[in-house]
Amino acid sequence: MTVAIVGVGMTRFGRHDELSGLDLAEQAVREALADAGTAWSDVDLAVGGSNVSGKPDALVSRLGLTGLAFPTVRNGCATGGVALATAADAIRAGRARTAVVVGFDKHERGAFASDPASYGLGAWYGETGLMVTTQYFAMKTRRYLHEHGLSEESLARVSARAFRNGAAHPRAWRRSPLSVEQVLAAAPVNPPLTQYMLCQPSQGAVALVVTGEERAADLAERPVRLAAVSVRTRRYGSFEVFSPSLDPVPRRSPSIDAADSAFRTAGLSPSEVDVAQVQDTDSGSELIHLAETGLCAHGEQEKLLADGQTDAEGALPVNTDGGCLANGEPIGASGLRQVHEVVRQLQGRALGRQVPGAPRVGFTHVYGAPGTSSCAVLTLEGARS
Amino acid sequence: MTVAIVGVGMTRFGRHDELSGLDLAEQAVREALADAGTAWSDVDLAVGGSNVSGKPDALVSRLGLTGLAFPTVRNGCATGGVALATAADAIRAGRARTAVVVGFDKHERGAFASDPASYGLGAWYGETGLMVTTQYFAMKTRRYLHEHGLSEESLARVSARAFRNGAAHPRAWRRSPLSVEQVLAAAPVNPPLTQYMLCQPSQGAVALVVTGEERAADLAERPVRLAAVSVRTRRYGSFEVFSPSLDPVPRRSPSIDAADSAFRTAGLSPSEVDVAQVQDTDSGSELIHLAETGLCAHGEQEKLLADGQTDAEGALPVNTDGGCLANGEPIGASGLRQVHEVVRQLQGRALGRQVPGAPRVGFTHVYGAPGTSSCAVLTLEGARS
Amino acid sequence: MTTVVDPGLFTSLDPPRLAGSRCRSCGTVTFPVGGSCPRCTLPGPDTVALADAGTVWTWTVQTFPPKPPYVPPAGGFSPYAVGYVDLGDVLVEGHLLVEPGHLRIGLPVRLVLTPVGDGSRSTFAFEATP
Amino acid sequence: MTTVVDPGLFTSLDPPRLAGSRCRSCGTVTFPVGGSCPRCTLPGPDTVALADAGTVWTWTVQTFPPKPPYVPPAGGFSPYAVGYVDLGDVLVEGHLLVEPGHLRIGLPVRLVLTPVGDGSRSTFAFEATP
Ligand SMILES: [Zn+2]
Ligand SMILES: [Zn+2]
Repeated sequence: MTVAIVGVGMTRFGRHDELSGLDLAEQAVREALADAGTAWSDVDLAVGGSNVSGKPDALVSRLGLTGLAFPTVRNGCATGGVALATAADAIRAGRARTAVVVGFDKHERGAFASDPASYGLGAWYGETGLMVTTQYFAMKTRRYLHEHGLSEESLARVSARAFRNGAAHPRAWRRSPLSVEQVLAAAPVNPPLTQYMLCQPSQGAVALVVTGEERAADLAERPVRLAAVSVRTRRYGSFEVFSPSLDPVPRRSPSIDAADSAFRTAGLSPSEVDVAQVQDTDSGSELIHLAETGLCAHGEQEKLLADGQTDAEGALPVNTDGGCLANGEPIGASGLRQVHEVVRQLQGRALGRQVPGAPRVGFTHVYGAPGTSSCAVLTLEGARS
Repeated sequence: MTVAIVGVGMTRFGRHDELSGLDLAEQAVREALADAGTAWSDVDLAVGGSNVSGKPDALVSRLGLTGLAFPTVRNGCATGGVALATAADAIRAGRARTAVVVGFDKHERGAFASDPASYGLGAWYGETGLMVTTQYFAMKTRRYLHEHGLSEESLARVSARAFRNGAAHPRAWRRSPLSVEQVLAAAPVNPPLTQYMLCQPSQGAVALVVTGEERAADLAERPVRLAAVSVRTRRYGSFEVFSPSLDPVPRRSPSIDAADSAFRTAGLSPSEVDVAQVQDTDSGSELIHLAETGLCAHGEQEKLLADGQTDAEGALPVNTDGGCLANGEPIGASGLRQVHEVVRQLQGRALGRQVPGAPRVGFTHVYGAPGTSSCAVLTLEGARS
Repeated sequence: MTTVVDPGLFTSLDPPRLAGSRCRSCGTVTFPVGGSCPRCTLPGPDTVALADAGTVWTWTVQTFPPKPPYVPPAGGFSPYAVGYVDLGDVLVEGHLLVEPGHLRIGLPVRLVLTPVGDGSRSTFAFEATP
Repeated sequence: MTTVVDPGLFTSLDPPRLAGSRCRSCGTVTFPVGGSCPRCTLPGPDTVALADAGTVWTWTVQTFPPKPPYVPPAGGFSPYAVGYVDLGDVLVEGHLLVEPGHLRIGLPVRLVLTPVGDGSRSTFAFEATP
């Protein structure tokens, strides 16, 4: 059975000093239900994801004690994709007809702290200052630039486009555009990554209403088909965060496998994508993920960015809502924010920059530690394929 | 597509000072794979659950970086049931062929501590000493005994049978039988519940190998069919833990809904169950759950227990491996321990007391905070139905 | 002046009355005050003063010190009774200032304030109606 | 006598050599010593001394103090360089005792010990080969 997204809801991203994570989640779910023109009492499954902001199933106290099933998933940055896949499976398996997927988080300021033991590492790794996510992004980025002849200007162009898109998006956190020069001149947090090339922990919630296709036409004017959602963990050789050692020739990122699986399942190729959201926890990650998911060739990013092809009006619009760079990362919400943006783009009702020309094929990609990626292909009903 | 369990693995429950939660999980998965006669490389989905002992997907570093999807679920005491349902859905939806389900936890000594905010409660609730799980069990039990005319001896009989079964089970934590008199005379932790009527946090891991039915015959001599697995949250009026107030007539436990849904889906009635595992975080909970799941009538428990009908040789064998009372509760593992026991009972290879007469229909029930229950009906292939 | 653990729990302190929510649609009463009705989800319930007397609906005794965030009395932990009290419209959970030997389902009780933690703040409790 | 953050990281301390695992089946080398091969999952790899010199494979500078469990130096945090060093069979992550201006991919480096935290213990690091 084909599964479709028939309603979306999203809070503003950024800081919400007066609201709890559950407050944000409730707000997103209510908006998604209203968007689908349905009620919580009509929902028979909810899947929730939050890394640090409480138990998603506590939402039943606010939304209605209807007795529905409410599994919680927890897969770091890949939580949104895993939640969507879990709901889609339950619909396909006949265990649910109408599902809500909700992701939220309310992180405090500053970099994420990590516990070595929960990654199976010795205490020495944390004590000596190696257990820092942004170090990993920086080292992976530097090597990638070196191997594929990309410049630090490309990193800055990713950020500048993200902030440009964020400035146009009413729910984004960072609403001020920044020039390539400003990005390059900012504090070098973990060189080659400057302050504006790294996303910050933030706060927000996103919800989707998902149904089987036979109900979808009742609930949405233009339901968006979930043509595929794939989740993959790393294979040997992947260059992952918190790795005291690596294979001499790192390769085989889970993003490659998840994207390949999603495109195969959907029967579409990366070249058919009209709008893409790829994980941009940092500018280097976006560059890497564009190629790993097949949206461009390794090394091609330099020209794509310099030519503005990843802008909303370009040939390959990327992170049209500003991505993690402009929205920050509430871990449980980021993956679903991507889906929210793609659904609205395909329906022609983007809140920020609308991709022109009636886009029909969308793509989302998240990647999280330790080595999990989730990719989805979304199509407008009646899409070419 | 029907889903079957083709392999089971389980560590000893209790204290494992030298092993981490991930060590325990690895051990359980390896045993389950060996039991199914298959290899990790043949598994294309794993679903993990652990409340406090790290990220289940970190297991890929130990078992093999094969790239499989590895969602993590987290639903308190209902984690095992939710994990099993998630894996079964993925198989039915065609997203996986062979799945491993693994639950584990390594809790430290003493009662569980809870954070009011994560339950949407004010700080006052914790500060003033109302946020104690065992208080809830005791108050719910006292009211239930009062309403249905049950004695405190019945509570003690539940414990005595649990410890009797635990004594016979080589992987149980509590291996010494206790008399009804000893249970009643023990320290009154939260009266009417004494020390031996309450389970303790403990440590352990369980894993299952699950496949679609067409593969099942290749992997197991006697595959056990997952005839149904249902998850339900509370409806209004349920008497739940951490409730500052209740409806004047509490009713509608999620256990009632989850069991009803599971039996309907399986096309079987509670009277057809040959062996049942029901959540016994305390003796009172077992009494309540026996009736809520439909296995007996409210008030009938007194006679069932006095007559030994819930023993392995009785008409309604219950918690044949000693349940939570004799195994303690590693939250992520308990629900799957029940499935492990039922699978082995139906296959005629129980590690402890074997139910005589070739049992063919098994039932499992977990219940966790805040108000989630998961029930499963398991049948031996070729079962009457 | 009485300092309580959470002023939002009360409509008044002298005499103490608990603040609950009553749904404008289905009449469901809950404690403490909430933003919506748990039965029908209607937002914006009325805040009402709950009855200040009722009967014990169930009870237990907390014999061991809870883990934090519980704050034990300055003089150290001693066992205390808790229970749900039937106030007619709603059952409310709280401390019971009743000798364990006298505790029984159906016992008439009334609302009082009682010091908790280091003694500088009070919470609500129920004592046997004289 | 040198006290190191984790003796299990080394096969010897004077001169320092890192202890890795080499799979008996596929030859994959990993650091630190592990119970099984991450490539083929075979348990019981051999413990081997890794090469004590190599070249910088990638690098960055940690300009802000990490959150705990990081232990800053007694004198307070100052930025430090980290990177992966290509030791032939394996890339190993560690501190780079190289002036940031001299850091580059391909720079030859060798293994040394360097004090960390309050200075009472050492960890491994790489310095430019003279
Ligand atoms: Zn109402
Ligand atoms: Zn190997």
